[in-house]
Amino acid sequence: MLATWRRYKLTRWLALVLLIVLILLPLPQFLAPERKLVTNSLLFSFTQLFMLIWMASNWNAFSGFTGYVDFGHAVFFGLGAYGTGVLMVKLGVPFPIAVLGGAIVAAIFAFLIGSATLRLKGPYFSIAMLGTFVAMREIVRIIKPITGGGSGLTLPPYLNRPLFYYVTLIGMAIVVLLIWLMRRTQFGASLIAIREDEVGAEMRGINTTRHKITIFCLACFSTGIVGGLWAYQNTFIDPDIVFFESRTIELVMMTILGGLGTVAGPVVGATVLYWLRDIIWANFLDYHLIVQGIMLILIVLFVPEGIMGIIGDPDSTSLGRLWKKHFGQGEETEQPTTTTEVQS
Amino acid sequence: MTMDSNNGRPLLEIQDVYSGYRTDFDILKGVNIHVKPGEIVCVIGPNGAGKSTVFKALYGFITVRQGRVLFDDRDITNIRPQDALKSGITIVPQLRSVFPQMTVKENLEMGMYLERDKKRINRQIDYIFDLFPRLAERAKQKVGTMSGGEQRMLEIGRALMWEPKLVLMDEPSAGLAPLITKSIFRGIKQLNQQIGLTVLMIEQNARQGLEISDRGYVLELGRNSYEGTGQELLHNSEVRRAFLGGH
Amino acid sequence: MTVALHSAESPSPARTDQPLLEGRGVSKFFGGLAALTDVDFQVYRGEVMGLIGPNGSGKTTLFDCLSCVQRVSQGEIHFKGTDITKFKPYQVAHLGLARTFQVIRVYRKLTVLENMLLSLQWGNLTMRNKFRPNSAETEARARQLIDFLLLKRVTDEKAGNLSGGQQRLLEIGMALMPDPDLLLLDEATSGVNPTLIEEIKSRIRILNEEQGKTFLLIEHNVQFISDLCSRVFVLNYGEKLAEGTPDEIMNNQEVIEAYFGAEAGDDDGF
Amino acid sequence: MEQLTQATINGVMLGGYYAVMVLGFSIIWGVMGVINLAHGEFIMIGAYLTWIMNKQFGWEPLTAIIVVVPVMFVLGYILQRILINRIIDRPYLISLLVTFSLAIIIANATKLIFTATPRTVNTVYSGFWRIGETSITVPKTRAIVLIAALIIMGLLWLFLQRTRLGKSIRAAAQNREAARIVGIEIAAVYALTFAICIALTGAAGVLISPTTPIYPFMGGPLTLKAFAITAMSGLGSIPGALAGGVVLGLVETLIATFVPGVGTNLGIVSSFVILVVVLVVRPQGLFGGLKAAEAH
Amino acid sequence: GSSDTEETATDTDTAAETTTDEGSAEVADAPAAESDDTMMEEACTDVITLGAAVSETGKYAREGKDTRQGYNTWLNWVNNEYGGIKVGDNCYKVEIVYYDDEGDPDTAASLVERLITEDEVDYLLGPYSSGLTMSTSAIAEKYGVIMIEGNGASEDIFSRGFQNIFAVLTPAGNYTESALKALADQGAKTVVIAYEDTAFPTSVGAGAEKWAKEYGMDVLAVETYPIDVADVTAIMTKFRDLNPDVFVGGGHYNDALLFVRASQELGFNPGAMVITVGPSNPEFPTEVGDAANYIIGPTQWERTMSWEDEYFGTPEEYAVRYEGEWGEPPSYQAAESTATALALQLAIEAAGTTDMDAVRQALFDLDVMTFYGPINFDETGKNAGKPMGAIQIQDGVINVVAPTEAAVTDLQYPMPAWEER
Ligand SMILES: Nc1ncnc2c1ncn2[C@@H]1O[C@H](COP(=O)(O)OP(=O)(O)OP(=O)(O)O)[C@@H](O)[C@H]1O
Ligand SMILES: Nc1ncnc2c1ncn2[C@@H]1O[C@H](COP(=O)(O)OP(=O)(O)OP(=O)(O)O)[C@@H](O)[C@H]1O
Ligand SMILES: [Mg+2]
Ligand SMILES: [Mg+2]
Repeated sequence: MLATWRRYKLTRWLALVLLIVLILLPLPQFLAPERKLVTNSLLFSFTQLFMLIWMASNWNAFSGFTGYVDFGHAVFFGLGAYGTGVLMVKLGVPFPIAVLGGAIVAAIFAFLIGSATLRLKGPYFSIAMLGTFVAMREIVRIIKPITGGGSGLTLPPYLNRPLFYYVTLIGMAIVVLLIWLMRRTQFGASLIAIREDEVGAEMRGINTTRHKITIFCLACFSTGIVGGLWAYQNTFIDPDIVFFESRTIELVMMTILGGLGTVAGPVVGATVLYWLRDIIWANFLDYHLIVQGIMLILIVLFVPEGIMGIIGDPDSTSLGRLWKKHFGQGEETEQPTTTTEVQS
Repeated sequence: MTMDSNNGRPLLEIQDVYSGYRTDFDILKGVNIHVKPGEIVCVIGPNGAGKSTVFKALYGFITVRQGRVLFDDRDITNIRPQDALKSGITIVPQLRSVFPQMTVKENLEMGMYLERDKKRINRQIDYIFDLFPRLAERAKQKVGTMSGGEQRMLEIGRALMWEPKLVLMDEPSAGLAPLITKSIFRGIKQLNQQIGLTVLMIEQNARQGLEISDRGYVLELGRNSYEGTGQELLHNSEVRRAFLGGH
Repeated sequence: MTVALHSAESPSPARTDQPLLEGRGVSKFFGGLAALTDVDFQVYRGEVMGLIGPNGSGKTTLFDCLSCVQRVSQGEIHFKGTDITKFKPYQVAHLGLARTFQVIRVYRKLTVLENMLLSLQWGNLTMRNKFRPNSAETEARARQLIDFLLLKRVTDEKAGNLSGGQQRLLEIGMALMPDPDLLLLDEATSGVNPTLIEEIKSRIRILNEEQGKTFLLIEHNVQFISDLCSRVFVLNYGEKLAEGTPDEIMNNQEVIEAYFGAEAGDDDGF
Repeated sequence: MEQLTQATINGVMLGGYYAVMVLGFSIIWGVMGVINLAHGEFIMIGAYLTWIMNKQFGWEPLTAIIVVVPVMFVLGYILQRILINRIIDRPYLISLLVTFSLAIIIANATKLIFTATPRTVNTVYSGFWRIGETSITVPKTRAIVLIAALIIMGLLWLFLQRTRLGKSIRAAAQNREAARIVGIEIAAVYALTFAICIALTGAAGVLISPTTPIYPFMGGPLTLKAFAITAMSGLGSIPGALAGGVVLGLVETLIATFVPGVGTNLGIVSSFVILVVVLVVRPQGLFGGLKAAEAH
Repeated sequence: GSSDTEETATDTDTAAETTTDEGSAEVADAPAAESDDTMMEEACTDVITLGAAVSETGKYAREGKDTRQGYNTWLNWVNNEYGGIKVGDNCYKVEIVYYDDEGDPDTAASLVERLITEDEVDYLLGPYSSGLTMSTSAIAEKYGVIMIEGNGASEDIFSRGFQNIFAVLTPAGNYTESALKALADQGAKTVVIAYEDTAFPTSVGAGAEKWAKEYGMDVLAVETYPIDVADVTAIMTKFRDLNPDVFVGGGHYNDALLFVRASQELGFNPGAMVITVGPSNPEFPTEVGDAANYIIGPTQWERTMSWEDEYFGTPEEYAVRYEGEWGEPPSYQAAESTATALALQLAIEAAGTTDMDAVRQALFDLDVMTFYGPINFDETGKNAGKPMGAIQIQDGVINVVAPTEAAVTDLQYPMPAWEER
């Protein structure tokens, strides 16, 4: 018990230090832009990573906690992007307000679609969301006058890398922190209860519908913000680049790799997968997708509880057990024992 | 009560079995149980003692890590479920195990899945319907819509379809109304006397279970701690106090 | 089978004439099958009532209707004077009704302690408190209940890894956790070790007598019913067969035939 | 009127194809609880095998079925043993991810072998029959596909209802534990089910080959369709698959035909809107299935 | 930074592309080792560095390879044969820094940014595909660095008011011009159009509508369909009932196959089928067989065309050179990439300085003939000078049939009905 606690405390300190380093990182940009200690493209890479972590955390906060696997989460990214884009291009709304508007569009849509689809169980919810995603892509294509149809929308180019860096870093940090706090509350715990046994949870007094819709809308709002930010920094959106199936899959993979339903899971998973993919890409070229596929299968099969799972409970994964068998000594995990305290 | 329990070699012998769900942790730590042909043997014990785990290890759902299981003088340690069935053991598990979308009749037919002789299957179904008239009434009902007790009857009936040499019953009376419980216990006894059916059962309804049993075991913390005839256990003050909620 | 009737003598405290829970003409149909037909019954504050009946007589279905898990086909249900016929299950829970399930429903991937913590009564929680971590008192209460149910050694074990009986005990703990006014226990003792059943019995008695909690029990354990209940309600084929003190019920010929079975060997059934 | 008739004919033929293409997916899901996102890739393999037979050896596409079915059966059997077997008892998310990765692997390996260039097969029965003096035509390839699809479905139905293996497949779908208890060798049943379904899926690839380009990434949209139709019509239900396929085919075709300009886009939207609506209104699907009520 | 692959191609580096990983970033900055055969040239001491993020992997891997080989064809020529870019009295050797954009807009954007800020390239060469050009051109614009490209045809790239993006290829809107003109000349009166609803085909479709009207034809119907469409029967059924003279289809190679199959299955017999992507691909007639005959397709460039310049000669001469160098015939993507770099070179030489603004002005002023066709950028950066070619498959052979100045045979019109072939 104590060891566990110490380990978590250490992780917390590490996280804080890392955050401070990340916040200070772009400073050279301002102090001495000509000294290329920190380049725009480095900042840009980080920005992308932060967005991934941010979105994976959103996805995890909903799907990882409630067990409703949203296979169309990219639809909210897309709505955020298009909401922002349309507000800026067609109505000339300034960016900060447009981003909020886009996120609100995403949240409202989440409320509407969630009210209907959140009654579905298991894979059916996933399919319904996937269907929603595909349908939305075509709808955006069809309503040309607003969205520009298949040709997309061109946003005013504003490519301030350090700014996007800070915005995404802080946004991501806030979201992760909020989720961390939430997990410790009754609200967060009841999301888990919904995942484990929804009917039971309902009968034990949890208003499951309200909880599901609340967290769904919050997560989608948050993803909508990311969509808006992405649209602005990419300067161009069209249905196929913002409503991109792989975007959802990517989030799912990252979360699983890190640890589904854990707060740190998406952060760790996104970071690891982001770098891992680059390494695979660089080393396997033509085969990289095949290698990546094989790697993902291995991860899912042998580390289903993710990296956090291994850290937290080595017994839960075959890899963890292997690790423990060969290298483990330290912590004695408390074993269940049968109860026979018959008489005092 | 113990008329034919002393003759012959044991039909089933569990020798010093170790087993569990995780690789590095044993739930069963040396269980020894034997059942002679034609006996009814009842295992009692506190919740979580490992009673059901014994059955799972016997029937090949989890692996035996140490020790042996002998049946009919053959070593059946870590046998596969279908082979256990073929050698004449059937099981009524603690948790529900019916095919909810199939009818009562189809469920019974599945009990004879390994049998190809249609006539024999039908004969056995008639026999089970005689045993449980309630099932005959509901022959065409989807099992998923039946009450808990009705499903329990069906499970027992299905286990008997196969005309096994040994039935493992994990709390057969759980959730059954007294009338049915009585008739099931009486029925078990009857089958035992008529066709020499051998039964190894787990019961929390320990009094009634031990009443009809020839012998009984008490299982605690993954080991058996007491052993004796049903009556002995029923009257052992230690056992009464600890496991029978005795007065 | 006639047993000394404990609770017949023990006074039922605070029994009032306003029923705590009342069903009027409750019927439930599944397609053509009538699981419940026109059942009228009342549970009064402060009593322990038994609900018995043969398998498939509609007991669990009645529980489902009372806790609004299933919508009644006809009839009305009132709880604490409120018409809850159209309520959602969680609303009923907020009103102070807790139940257990015949088919075990615990959060299999959460630990025993977490299971308990999650079962807190939600009606008493403000929105603000929902977003706050659990208080120390809550946890203390949870641990106390876990101790009582002899689950201490598996406090941090995942509920799905418990034995059948342990899961049942956990169910009871989860129902007790929110401190409800009315508890519906559906075969809470099936598969539980007899010694522990005695403990549960005395606990129920304490809760009832000292804290005025009301109980409605589905049981096939006759001893349990007759020891605890002040009144017993008998269902058969979805209809009320009898109602009365345990003594009356156990001597009721109809009930004996339909439920207990005659002492002397009659040969139907098996 | 003629346009309506023509659209209906086209829709029904499309639907017949959808139905046969969805079956393997639907049964695997129903029996093993595995949602096979590599489904479209197996269709693609079937189509490529057909293309090889057609281009290299000059076979008529449909005759390739005698090669494709056994090859795919073996492939399915092996895959089940080494991969799918490990994910059967896992949460469905796991099966989604594993099969999705499998899809990526298959598609990219195909691309390495055959390049991304789309291929087509050539038949002697391209062209159409004209109905009387009208402008209504019945495309020969599609009509033959429809007939073959119906035959395959009929055989499969008989198999599931009449044979022991069929019965054990249904039993395994309902309760694995119980199936093991009554002596069903669950691993063997799963392996055979998977192999049969993959063979069936390969056959769907043969059927589709004359009407569509064959390329490494053709699988994704097909899987999506299969996903949608299965969810709409109920797991493992053959009549359901037929009805669901035809409904979807008709809706897509009718909307595409009668809405000018964006009809084809709208057809796609509407099929997913219908999917969502059907799911929300009737989550068990329109026709029940292996896990829901089974018609006899 | 990310570990994108990187390479430097210089005169010494003509072999198949060497790929190294992150550690090799210095290679880009270090001057390439001079090899002996360059000694006869008077050594140019100055260097102009060009940067390009081009797909090496990902969905555009194939086209990306053609693009690189096209750029490198020019690079080898300019360094080894031409003797460096002549600016006034000076001569400059050229280096190109390549990155792999993986076909991903985010990656492409990041790499272009790196090319500008870290590698400090002088000018940028475009990536492959309209989408990637779209996102990367914004970055070039932000930094005021010229990006000249040959592989992003979508009109939207040029409607953003950017001053730094130039494209040598005929923009999408003009794809069907030559074909429609030729058909109008043959007496075609009515047109139906179907296109995939994504950026590039949309531009093609809008252009087709415009040119059809321009040449006096009636547009009877316009239909769109989504990406990855699997069935176009409904569209073709509608068109069949309209009985048009010309069918125009815009989309991907797959769609071309679908159009041909569907019209064959349904008995849809227009006088001509113009399909944007597909017919000009040599694999198309092989795959489709006889049904491919009479199909018309636009083409940016064919080796049989009759343009000519003083640098690479005729298209045929260019193709021979390319084959010698890379062991495979040039695709039009390769040719337009070579032309892209050539146009930049000519503008620099015309400007007489490497100053960005002067070169930009020179590009706007450029009006030259090349092996790829005329190049003349309008005020948006599009090449307004070059007409699109059109080919027709005749007995399984791809022949250029329009425009007249580039044609090798006559257009066959109308095509016979399917039943009669
Ligand atoms: N969803 C359903 N569909 C159809 N019939 C049902 C359904 N649920 C219950 N039934 C039927 O209603 C009757 C009453 O069932 P219920 O579960 O209430 O019985 P019970 O009294 O709780 O029995 P037990 O003591 O065995 O648990 C049974 O005959 C059962 O078959
Ligand atoms: N699937 C499982 N995984 C891990 N541990 C398990 C599992 N099933 C049971 N256990 C553990 O094994 C021990 C014995 O369980 P078992 O089910 O054999 O008890 P039992 O004696 O049958 O109890 P009961 O009378 O309550 O049914 C328990 O402590 C339980 O926690
Ligand atoms: Mg047990
Ligand atoms: Mg019940």
